[in-house]
Amino acid sequence: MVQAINNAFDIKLAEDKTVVMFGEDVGVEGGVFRVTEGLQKKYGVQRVFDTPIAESAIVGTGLGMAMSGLRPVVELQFDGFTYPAFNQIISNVSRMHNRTRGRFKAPMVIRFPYGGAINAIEHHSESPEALYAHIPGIKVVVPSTPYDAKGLMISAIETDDPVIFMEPKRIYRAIKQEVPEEKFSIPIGKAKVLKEGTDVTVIAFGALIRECQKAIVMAEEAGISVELIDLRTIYPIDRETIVNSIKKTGRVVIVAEASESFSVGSELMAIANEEAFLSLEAPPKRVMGFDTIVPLAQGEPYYMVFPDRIFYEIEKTAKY
Amino acid sequence: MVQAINNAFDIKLAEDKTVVMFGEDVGVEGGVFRVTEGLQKKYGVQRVFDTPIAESAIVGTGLGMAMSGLRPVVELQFDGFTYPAFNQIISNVSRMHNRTRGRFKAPMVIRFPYGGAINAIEHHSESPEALYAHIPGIKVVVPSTPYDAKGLMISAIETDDPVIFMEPKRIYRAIKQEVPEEKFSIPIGKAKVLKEGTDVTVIAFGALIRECQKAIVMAEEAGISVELIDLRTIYPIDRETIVNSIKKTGRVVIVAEASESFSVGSELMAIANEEAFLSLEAPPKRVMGFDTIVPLAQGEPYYMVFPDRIFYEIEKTAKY
Amino acid sequence: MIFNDFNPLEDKTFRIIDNEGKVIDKARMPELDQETILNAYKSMLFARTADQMAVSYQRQGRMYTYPPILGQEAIQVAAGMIIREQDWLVPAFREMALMLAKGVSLKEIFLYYLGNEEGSNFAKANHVLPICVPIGSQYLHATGIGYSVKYQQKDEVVFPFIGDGGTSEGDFSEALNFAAVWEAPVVFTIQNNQYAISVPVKSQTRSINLAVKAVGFGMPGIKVDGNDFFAMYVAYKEALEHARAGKGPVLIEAYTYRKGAHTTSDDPSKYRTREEEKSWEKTDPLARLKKYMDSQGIVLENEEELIQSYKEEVDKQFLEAENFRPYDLEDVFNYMYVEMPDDLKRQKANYEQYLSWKEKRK
Amino acid sequence: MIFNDFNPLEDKTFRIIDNEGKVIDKARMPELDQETILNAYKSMLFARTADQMAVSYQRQGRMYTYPPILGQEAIQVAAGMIIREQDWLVPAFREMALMLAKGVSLKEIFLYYLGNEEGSNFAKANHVLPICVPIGSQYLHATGIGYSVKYQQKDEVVFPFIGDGGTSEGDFSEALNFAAVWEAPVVFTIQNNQYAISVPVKSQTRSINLAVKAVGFGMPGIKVDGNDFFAMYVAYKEALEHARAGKGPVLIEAYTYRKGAHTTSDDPSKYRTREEEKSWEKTDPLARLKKYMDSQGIVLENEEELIQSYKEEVDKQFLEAENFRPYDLEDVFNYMYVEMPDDLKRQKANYEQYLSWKEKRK
Ligand SMILES: Cc1ncc(C[n+]2csc(CCOP(=O)(O)OP(=O)(O)O)c2C)c(N)n1
Ligand SMILES: Cc1ncc(C[n+]2csc(CCOP(=O)(O)OP(=O)(O)O)c2C)c(N)n1
Ligand SMILES: [Mg+2]
Ligand SMILES: [Mg+2]
Repeated sequence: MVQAINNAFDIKLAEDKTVVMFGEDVGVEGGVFRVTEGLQKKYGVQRVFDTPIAESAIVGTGLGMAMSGLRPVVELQFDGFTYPAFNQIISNVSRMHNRTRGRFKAPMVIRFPYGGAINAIEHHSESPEALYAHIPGIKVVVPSTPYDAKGLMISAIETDDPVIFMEPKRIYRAIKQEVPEEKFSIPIGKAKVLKEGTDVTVIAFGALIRECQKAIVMAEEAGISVELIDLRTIYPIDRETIVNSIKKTGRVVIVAEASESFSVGSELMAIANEEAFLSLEAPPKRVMGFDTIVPLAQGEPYYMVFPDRIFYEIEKTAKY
Repeated sequence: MVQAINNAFDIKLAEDKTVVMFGEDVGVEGGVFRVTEGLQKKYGVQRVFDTPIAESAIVGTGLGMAMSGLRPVVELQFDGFTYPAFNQIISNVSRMHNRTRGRFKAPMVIRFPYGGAINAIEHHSESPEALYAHIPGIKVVVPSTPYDAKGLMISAIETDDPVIFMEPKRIYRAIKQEVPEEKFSIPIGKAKVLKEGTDVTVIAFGALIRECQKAIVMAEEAGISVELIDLRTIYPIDRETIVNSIKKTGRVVIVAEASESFSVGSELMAIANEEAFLSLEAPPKRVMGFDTIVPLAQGEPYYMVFPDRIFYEIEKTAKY
Repeated sequence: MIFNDFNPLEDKTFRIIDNEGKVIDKARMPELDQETILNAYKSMLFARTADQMAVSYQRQGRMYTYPPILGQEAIQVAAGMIIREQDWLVPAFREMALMLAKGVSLKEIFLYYLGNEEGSNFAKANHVLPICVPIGSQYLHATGIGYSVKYQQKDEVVFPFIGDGGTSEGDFSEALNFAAVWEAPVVFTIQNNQYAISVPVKSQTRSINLAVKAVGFGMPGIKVDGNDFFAMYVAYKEALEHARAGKGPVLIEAYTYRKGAHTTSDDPSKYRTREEEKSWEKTDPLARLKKYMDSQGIVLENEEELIQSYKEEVDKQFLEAENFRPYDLEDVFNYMYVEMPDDLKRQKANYEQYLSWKEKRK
Repeated sequence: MIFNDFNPLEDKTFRIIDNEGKVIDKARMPELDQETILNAYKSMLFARTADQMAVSYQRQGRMYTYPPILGQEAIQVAAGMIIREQDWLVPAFREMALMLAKGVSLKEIFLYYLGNEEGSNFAKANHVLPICVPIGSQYLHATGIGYSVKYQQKDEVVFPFIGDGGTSEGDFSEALNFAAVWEAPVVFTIQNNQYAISVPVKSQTRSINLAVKAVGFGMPGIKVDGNDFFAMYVAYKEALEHARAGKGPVLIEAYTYRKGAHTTSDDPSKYRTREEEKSWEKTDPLARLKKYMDSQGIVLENEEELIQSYKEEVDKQFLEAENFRPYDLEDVFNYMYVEMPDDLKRQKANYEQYLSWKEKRK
């Protein structure tokens, strides 16, 4: 996935001089995960560069650039370090277009690696998608494969709205997939049915798609037919795809890594109720993180959502 | 309510020397809403004081104080100006106890006026409760009456966990109520059934309780018996009270002012499903703000939730 | 370069005329012809008239709130004469006179305080950001624009504004730091009007002045008498040249006094004395410039009539704002995204259903 | 007062011994007896031994990550000699030697990097905060503690640490500002080790040095040779006295070099040259102190054996950390709140049900 995102950047930097890219260690170093590797060499220090350590400034100056003719793609080094920029995102980036009735646009991408299960120290394992999805005026995108990452990143850079782009760090290098070299894009705001099925709908995104796929193998062995939906975009959420599937299966299991309360899981359950109440044959179920801080490495095995636990909940829901 | 909160402060400042109170304009001025009026005069500039304009510092230094023997009660001037402190709240305040396995506690209250319908300019009308409720390690409290405000504030100051205390600014002076002068407290984490009923459960909190009460008058006139629950605490949420009511009525309408997606409304719908699925006779319904910025004064009448609209949804839910 | 001559570390203040309008720094007095000076005074007078009327509209209950600029006119009119069409104005929220100079209409400003976002949709102003309420955050936007125009090799300079209180926000420091590292063409102004709502600047910081904050970021800083039109004019002129010459950002502390209330909902008598207010009276920027004009025989003819015509103009614009087309449901939804997502369409449609139910019930 | 004598505006650096261990500022050389100096050296040696072993544990795959302090020992050992039991240490994340001095055990430090929160639950250290990963945020906690101890009239001083990169965060500036306004007893240290991961300090700021940032907040600042044990010792000694005397905060820039990698997952050869690394070799704090000791006839006997005994001690502590009781489900839930709320009890119970299902399936 690192490669695919890097390739998306390469394409956009090459074809559009207004694209610039910056953040902590993204230039010389090429990013702590090497996502921007080689780009400064190729496109120069004016277009791909390191900044001082100040996330509010990275996002705030990015907004200024976006309002004056550029398309900044800014990196925040980790999920846990996006919060110093929270004020700029919620108070400025997300509103500029609305506040000025469209006179100014804010075409910028705010990207960061997110999620746990990499044995990291504190503040390096967070899944803040619900916080960002609750903010009107931004789009929140999470890819689950290298192919999707490239196509969605190209769309994100080309969208005239600001986009939060969350990269599932634990599968940065885990999935090998052939990704076409040429430019292509995947629309923001559309979910994807990864697998059709009839008994239970499983909805997930990002790194947990893989875990779900493993759980689904177990479920199918147990005779349960599962439909798997990859959200791809958290907001604007693709109600149609979600609801069609739930109407078909009548049962839904939502899988994500963040704390479950006030989360994307909650919202999906709300949608299931609003749009498919009469089709529901079992209570929608979320399989998510606890309402705790993500523990350090030794505690992660409890907190993280593994295939076992997903299967356990799929089975319970199917049998309900 | 301003009076009642001021009175709670007066009591705590008098009986506990470790209580200190600060923020922008809280000292000399007594707060832009006069909530801390007279307290600096009475307790001195060491205990009630003005700070420079820096919300991250107000919360961050507050945490330092809380870790070293004090019980700071800090004011952030408005809902929309809590975000510069977001990083301190989510990365530091909420975690210190867990990170140090209880070696340090963070007994502090972060209070601010929230909500709209006061014809304010931008950033003065927000309802960020979902953002804070999603953060593990803090408690989120919202009173709906002067009496509750006093009792909950006393609890908030006495609790050893950090508390976000949201004050419904539009009813700061709207409700006249006799509040006992002496000290009393109301437990955090418990909802209150304000009115019993059999057909529909309405769940709300803060300023919208009043709007719900007006809607309920309309509903009862239309022959619908409504049970009204005031959440009082958003997190930890009182599942028991909520669920008992939904089990009884089978129908639930959730009323709040924030954008509906990924909100407290979503969570309540999730809870209804998890705990009362078989009792549900109609889809749980949320009556909330749109997924837009709160508009300026001229647009507020569309955005804000008024009794009319609440009644409309109660009726639809009752008839479902 | 005045930036070298007035070292903020020694707490020097750049000043050209004294409170009596007498030139005390002849060498630096700008060469301005009489008409230009007269026009500057007229702009200050217009701004003051509009400002006072805004306060009274609010008192009449015809406007929700308003932050007066009373006493800060010289800074803004001087800046307005230097800032070019292509330059960027990044205001805080107390820059009414400067916004007018940049082509924002009074009608738009009023519309904003009448509670309509169209008041930030400036029809004729080029490169003017909307006011920014979250204090300090605008400084970062300015630095970003500075990077942007430099990258695009445009001859544009960025002029962000902030108050004395705003210098305490982390964003203030981050913006100066980034601008210095990027050598961005940004002229930062602090309008030090001595108060942040009720909090005096001495409770805001222990630095000897605010200009000195530039030192920590390796950029020039200068403290200027903000009620001295000529000093402000020269400061901005040199700052613009500095930035255009590719020498990076500068910081200007414009030392002034907020003669009015913080906003129309504030009562300064709670936190400052009449004596203090009076002691600042003699520094009033209009009075000082007028005294200078008097001494030079620059005559403003028919001042009463002029003010009367200003009042009529202001009132005309206010009425236009008051009679702006009614706010529509569309206006809540239309601008959240460049294209409205389905979720918003659904919410809007649901609301319309409710509206038609309500209509029927009547 | 050294704070008056070494003006950061003139980019002066306070230094007592040169790279050859020769005393170049006799007047300011502290009076320390031989044993004290010997012990200081031993502490540095122990820290270096532990640091290098930590890196190798990580390489062996026995620890998840670790940020080496190699090259920064003098600062921390000197500070550790001044900071009293009742004083507060507010670390960033590269203060291992100083944490040891304050009573944190190596076992605890290792336990943290072995992925267990118990590693922040220091059993014997008084007034030591856990390491703080969100850069800059800890500076505010220190200022708050400063207010707190002053308010409570306690004889306690607060010692927060940050890196050169951290000075760019808004929290850094806000913390200095509040501390100055409150005249809080806080001794701020910047360990300027020239790099923030891959970014050199010259890309971090344009200020002539980092100590000068104090000026913008009206507090004393000083740049000290961080690899000169004696200079650091004197700087901390005077800073402590300054703070205890109620004179408010000070800022110390400890000028040093991160000889190792940023953390064990970093490769410095991507962003700096061997030449640069070599040029700093001659400033090594241990080597310098050793040369001084040699010149004074202060002899460290049986150095090899000593290091061997240190290694054994370190290994013993590491094994204790490795053999710490297994992490339990309780450990995830128990400390979120002072009392566990029902929601967490429910989630825990549900998880236990799942675990028993899993058990049965086996
Ligand atoms: C981030 C933030 N915090 C608090 C406020 C509330 N507030 C509005 S104006 C003001 C004082 C501003 O003082 P100053 O910067 O000196 O500007 P002035 O009003 O004097 O022009 C405050 C605290 C705000 N708008 N934004
Ligand atoms: C708020 C925040 N942003 C980013 C990071 C990621 N990060 C960890 S260490 C580091 C560099 C720190 O450099 P410096 O302050 O000089 O300290 P040093 O590592 O050199 O001791 C960065 C960017 C972080 N920990 N916190
Ligand atoms: Mg001011
Ligand atoms: Mg460093």
